[in-house]
Amino acid sequence: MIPRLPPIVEFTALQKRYGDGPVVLADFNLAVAPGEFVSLIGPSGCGKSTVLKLVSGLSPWTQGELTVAGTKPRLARDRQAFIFQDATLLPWLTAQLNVELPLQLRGMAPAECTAKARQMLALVGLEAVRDYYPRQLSGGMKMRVSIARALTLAPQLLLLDEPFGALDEMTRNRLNEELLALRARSMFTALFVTHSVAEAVFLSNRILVMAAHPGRLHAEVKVDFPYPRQPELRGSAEFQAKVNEVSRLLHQVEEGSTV
Amino acid sequence: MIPRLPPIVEFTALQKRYGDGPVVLADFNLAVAPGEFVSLIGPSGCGKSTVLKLVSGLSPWTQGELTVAGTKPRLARDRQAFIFQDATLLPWLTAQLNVELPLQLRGMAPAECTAKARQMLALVGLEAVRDYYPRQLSGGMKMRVSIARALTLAPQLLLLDEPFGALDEMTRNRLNEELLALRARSMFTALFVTHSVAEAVFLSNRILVMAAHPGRLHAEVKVDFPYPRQPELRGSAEFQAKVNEVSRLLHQVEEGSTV
Amino acid sequence: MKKMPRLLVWLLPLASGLLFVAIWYGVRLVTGLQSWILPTPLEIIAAAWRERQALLAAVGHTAVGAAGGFLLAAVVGFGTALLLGLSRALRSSLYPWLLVLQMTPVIVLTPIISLWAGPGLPGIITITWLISYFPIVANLTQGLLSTDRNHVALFRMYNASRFQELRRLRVPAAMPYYLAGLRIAATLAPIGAIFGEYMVGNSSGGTGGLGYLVYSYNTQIKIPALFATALTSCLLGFSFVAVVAWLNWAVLHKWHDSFERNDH
Amino acid sequence: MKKMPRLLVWLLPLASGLLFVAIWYGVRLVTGLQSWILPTPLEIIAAAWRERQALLAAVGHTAVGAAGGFLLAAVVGFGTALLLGLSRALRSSLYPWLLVLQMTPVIVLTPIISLWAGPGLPGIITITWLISYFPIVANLTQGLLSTDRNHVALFRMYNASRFQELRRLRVPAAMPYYLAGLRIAATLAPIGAIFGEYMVGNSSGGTGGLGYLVYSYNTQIKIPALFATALTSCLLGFSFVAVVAWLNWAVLHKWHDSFERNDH
Amino acid sequence: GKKTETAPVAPNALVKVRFQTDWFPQPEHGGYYQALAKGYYAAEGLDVEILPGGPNAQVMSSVAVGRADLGMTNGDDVIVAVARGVPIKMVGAEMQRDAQGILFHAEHPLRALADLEGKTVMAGAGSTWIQVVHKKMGIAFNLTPLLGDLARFMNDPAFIQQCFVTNEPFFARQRGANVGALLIANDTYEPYRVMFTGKDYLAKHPDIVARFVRASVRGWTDYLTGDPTPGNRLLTAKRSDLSPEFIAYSIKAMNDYQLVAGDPAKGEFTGQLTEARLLKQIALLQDVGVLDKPVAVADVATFDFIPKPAGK
Ligand SMILES: Nc1ncnc2c1ncn2[C@@H]1O[C@H](COP(=O)(O)OP(=O)(O)OP(=O)(O)O)[C@@H](O)[C@H]1O
Ligand SMILES: Nc1ncnc2c1ncn2[C@@H]1O[C@H](COP(=O)(O)OP(=O)(O)OP(=O)(O)O)[C@@H](O)[C@H]1O
Ligand SMILES: [Mg+2]
Ligand SMILES: [Mg+2]
Repeated sequence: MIPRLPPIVEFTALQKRYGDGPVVLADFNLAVAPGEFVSLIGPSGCGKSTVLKLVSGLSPWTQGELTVAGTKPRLARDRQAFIFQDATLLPWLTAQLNVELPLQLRGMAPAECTAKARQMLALVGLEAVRDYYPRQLSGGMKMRVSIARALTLAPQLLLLDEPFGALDEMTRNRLNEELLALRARSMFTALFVTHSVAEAVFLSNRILVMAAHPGRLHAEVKVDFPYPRQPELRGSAEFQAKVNEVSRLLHQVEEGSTV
Repeated sequence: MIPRLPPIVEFTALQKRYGDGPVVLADFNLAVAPGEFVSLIGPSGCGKSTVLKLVSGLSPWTQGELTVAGTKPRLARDRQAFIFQDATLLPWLTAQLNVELPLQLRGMAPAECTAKARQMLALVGLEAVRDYYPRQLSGGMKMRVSIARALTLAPQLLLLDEPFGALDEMTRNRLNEELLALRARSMFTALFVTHSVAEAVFLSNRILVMAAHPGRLHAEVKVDFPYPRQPELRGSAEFQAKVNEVSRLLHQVEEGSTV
Repeated sequence: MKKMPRLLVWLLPLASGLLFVAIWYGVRLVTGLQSWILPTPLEIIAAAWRERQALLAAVGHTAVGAAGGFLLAAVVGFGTALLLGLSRALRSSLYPWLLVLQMTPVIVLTPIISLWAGPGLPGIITITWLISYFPIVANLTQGLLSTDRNHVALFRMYNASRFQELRRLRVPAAMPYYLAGLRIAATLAPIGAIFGEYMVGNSSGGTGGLGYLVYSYNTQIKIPALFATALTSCLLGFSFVAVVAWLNWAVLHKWHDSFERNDH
Repeated sequence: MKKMPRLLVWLLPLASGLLFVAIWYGVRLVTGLQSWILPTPLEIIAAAWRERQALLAAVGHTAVGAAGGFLLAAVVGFGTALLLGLSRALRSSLYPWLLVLQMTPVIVLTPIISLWAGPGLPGIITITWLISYFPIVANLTQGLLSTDRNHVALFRMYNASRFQELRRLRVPAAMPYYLAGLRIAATLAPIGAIFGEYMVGNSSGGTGGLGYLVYSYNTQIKIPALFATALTSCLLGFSFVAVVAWLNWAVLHKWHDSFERNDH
Repeated sequence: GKKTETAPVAPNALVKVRFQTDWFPQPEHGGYYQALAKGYYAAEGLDVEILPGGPNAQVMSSVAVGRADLGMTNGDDVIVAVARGVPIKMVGAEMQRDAQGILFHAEHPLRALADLEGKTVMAGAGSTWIQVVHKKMGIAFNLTPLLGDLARFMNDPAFIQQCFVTNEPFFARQRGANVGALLIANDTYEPYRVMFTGKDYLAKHPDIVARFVRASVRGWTDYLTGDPTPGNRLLTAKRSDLSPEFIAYSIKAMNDYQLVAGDPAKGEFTGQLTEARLLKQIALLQDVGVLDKPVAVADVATFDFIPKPAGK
């Protein structure tokens, strides 16, 4: 299914510490091929966000190697988009202008920015509050603006840090499906952090279960359901089996750790 | 199960608008009896956080009536604790001191504050990072500090706004159980916002399904499983049936609305 | 905080003002000070009325110097802080010299100023600028450096240039700091101009501004008129402060937490 | 921003200083200015050496006045801003009168100051205080009002008293503003003291401080010595700024985003 | 223009001369305004513009860098400035004695400078007279900085401050204080007030300087002995706060203290500068340490333009 191309993200024996704190990631090895949809799942504080921050070049590592698109993470940023764990909206811009921001920064023509941003806001169901400032939005709405903002960029590599955690199930499912539809069109690679096993199974072709203290890979689960995946997949027995498999791995991990 | 006492929270035909914006809550009626565990569930932006803000007296309403413990919401604050949708930690205090804060504000002796805060941090699994500043914590860790902080207060009325949304399933389940255990000891009333139907069913004795545009009550589901509830409940068929019932109601609501 | 009726916003300073005036009279009574040290408010107002023509002419003159210096400080201060915010290397190269400029007593520079800028208005504007410049730079720079690091990370992710980061992120985020700096500068500008008139002013053109009147009333021991001049200078300052307050409202009220609404 | 080697932090201002000195000499050459308008750095240093005894004695004198006024401003400014932050009613009653105090030219108040505080050190400290007070109040007040409204909501929920909210929330959150205000005040204190010596100083202790020297070198047209005095005053100012910078680091580096680390 | 050789000339051909005064327009500048008002400058072919000064007028540097052609100030200051390398030269006296004095309340009379011993005086730090009184006359007193204000003086009967004898006593008396004023100039220390110009200008335009000095002296004589109204009209046009009473007082004081014309008994006359007095002056300045290197009289002044005494 995945063409044999050089990996777009490659961790080799990477170790990460913040300052002189404890080891956060130990001997981390991971190769993500272009077009893969990889989910990270694991206990709180095990280093999932850290993995994304490393890939985006926002944080340096201590030992080992990491390349993104064959180069340093920092140099590959123009191919990436990052949906942070917090919405990180600029408080002085309306929802619409927050979504336009990355387009404007890329120098896109104003009319085009506006049109594109409107379209993305519609996709996340926020057309009606286009002119609201962030402080007028609910928690889930803020997160959706943030999602819209990242998706405008049509990136090659999308980093998503629990983007749907603050959303109700229905919206979440709908956005899951939208995400796969977008991916079908532009074939981006995704690194996806989530706490929902079902979501991970529905979206990914590979799930990495992480353990904590120090953060490390515990297990890897391949999910071979063909794309495009239909909502009905969620009801199938194979799907449930996969979910159970991942949940079991997760329980292993968490039972092994005290925190 | 619930003794026939005057309601601790009572909404009567309440309407809420922010400034001169659209109606956010319309004709909202709700009576919560002391000791109840009521969950609010509904689409993003339907007004769940607003309901909690009204109960806590942080936001005024436009029409109708609302009493908390028989008085104005603002005057009943010393019986309440609020876990906000964002962690809202003070960045200049360590995790430990953030948890101590409400105790110190109540004038508790320093040694007692320290001990109590340590105990609550242990409960949420964060003993090891007691001396970290918020910027050194992961998203889920921050939220857990915030939970610990609210629980130190042993409130009569606990308002929880998606407290477990950023946590992995295992931690989440464990904290669900801790919450029920605490409640068994001190019999607080809880108003709980969540996006997880299973969580709502496991915790509550009543689930309110809300609809949006304007925010309103769509349906109410009683959950009659006896307390204390054991983790095994989650595997039972009755449990699954309840979850399905609530999910169906939720789908009704969301299909009815465009956003 | 509770919302206050609009009326109270006006009544309270008046009430406290009355209290203040009462204390003032009290002090006069108790200490037996003469009006040539501390005139009473009534004497001051009477003097202001008597000297209204001189005061009006002078305040016009001083207003030009103060406004010129203030605008210059607002613009140049903004530019300087941008430079300082742009890179740490620039910051550590320039900041110490800015401090030197700020900390050099103006009197030492007066000959150079009156030589290069010329005496009269250009010199006055230069001195006003010198005096009100640094608070703006210091505040805006602190603001530019206080940007939320999550927002900075966001801009890094967009590969935004230093300049874009500055223009679209750091500057808007630092606006509360800039405006606090402007507020300080607004109160400094009129005294700066008066000081400037003292240093490099002359009375050419027939009027010499409030600085000249300060001198003139002082030597003539017209102390109530001197206080009336100070009052006029305060009124001038208030008009500057009012402009900044309006700016502050215009820029921040939509999004900044210093404009709390009751309605969360 | 990238981390800069420690060495560069020192080298860069030196390098820019050299550039600055070069420009200085260039200006001298091009404009043909004489040393009685703009002495060269060498002439200034020579004068500083020649007058070292007078300068040393004077700087000690001025340092006392400046430090006294600065500390007073830091403390009283803090207290005032707390009052202003405590309630909107207090704010609208007091702020206008604070502005009046700030905007009244010091020269008008000099007779009262020298009468009530006494001439010499007390008067000098009062004037220094007057000059460096307002930037602290204005900044800290803005800071107290800029508190994150979610944090305020949290404190409301705890039924925290106004005072607790101030002490445990608003004040710590406003520290970056307060420190920016202190930084401005630190640069104002030495010039404030010099100005104060100008206004109400006396030479009764044998030395009159840098303000006295400024006056005296100025009338004697000892321009290089005048610049040397300015240099001394800058050095004094730098020691104040250094203290504030240290405070800033001590208070903020653990948690505030102005102390970015590379490591997110 | 080299058209300056012939005089008088048509008004449009007048030579432009900028004259920098040391203060806001005041009766102590009356002679120049009188010369302007009565056309004495025009008669010499000059179109004079009198530039007002102020508390920080920078008179000498203005003239030295050519922003003004001539200026007036205290004679001491010119000597000191020349010693520091400022390229200027005195070209004539405006006053034979500087008007600086000491103001005191009549209850605390001050008969002589010696009475200052042990007192606190509000005076300009660094002023030459203070050095002289300290170092030459051995009189010790404390200083407090001089500001323009008289408020503290009015409030404290023991207060002593520096003044211009032509100036502050009037205002103090007007406010009802019984004051006296002691002229500082004495046999040991008697500085001129002078007209001066830049060395370059002097070399290029000696004729203009000569005409300027001549007309100014004429103006001064007329101002103090004739009808000062024309000059005063110009003064009050520039400064509305000058009252007729004040102007009259100043003129009277200049006459009473013989400031401008000097003491005829000593052979002094308006505009006169003598080599002997300047020599003595330089020696004194050096003596009290104000001058750090010696200067020759020829460096500080030229006597070529001193007009003949009136009536001789
Ligand atoms: N301060 C405010 N000013 C104006 N409108 C607001 C404000 N806060 C919330 N709203 C609006 O009120 C509505 C309800 O918001 P609320 O935060 O209660 O939603 P919610 O149900 O908690 O949603 P979520 O699940 O996304 O957190 C939204 O449409 C939002 O735009
Ligand atoms: N800036 C920082 N400085 C120091 N330690 C940090 C910093 N950021 C994260 N850490 C530590 O690194 C560890 C991993 O954090 P990370 O944010 O990657 O966790 P996570 O897997 O994303 O958790 P969550 O699911 O709770 O978001 C945590 O123990 C945290 O305390
Ligand atoms: Mg995370
Ligand atoms: Mg919400």
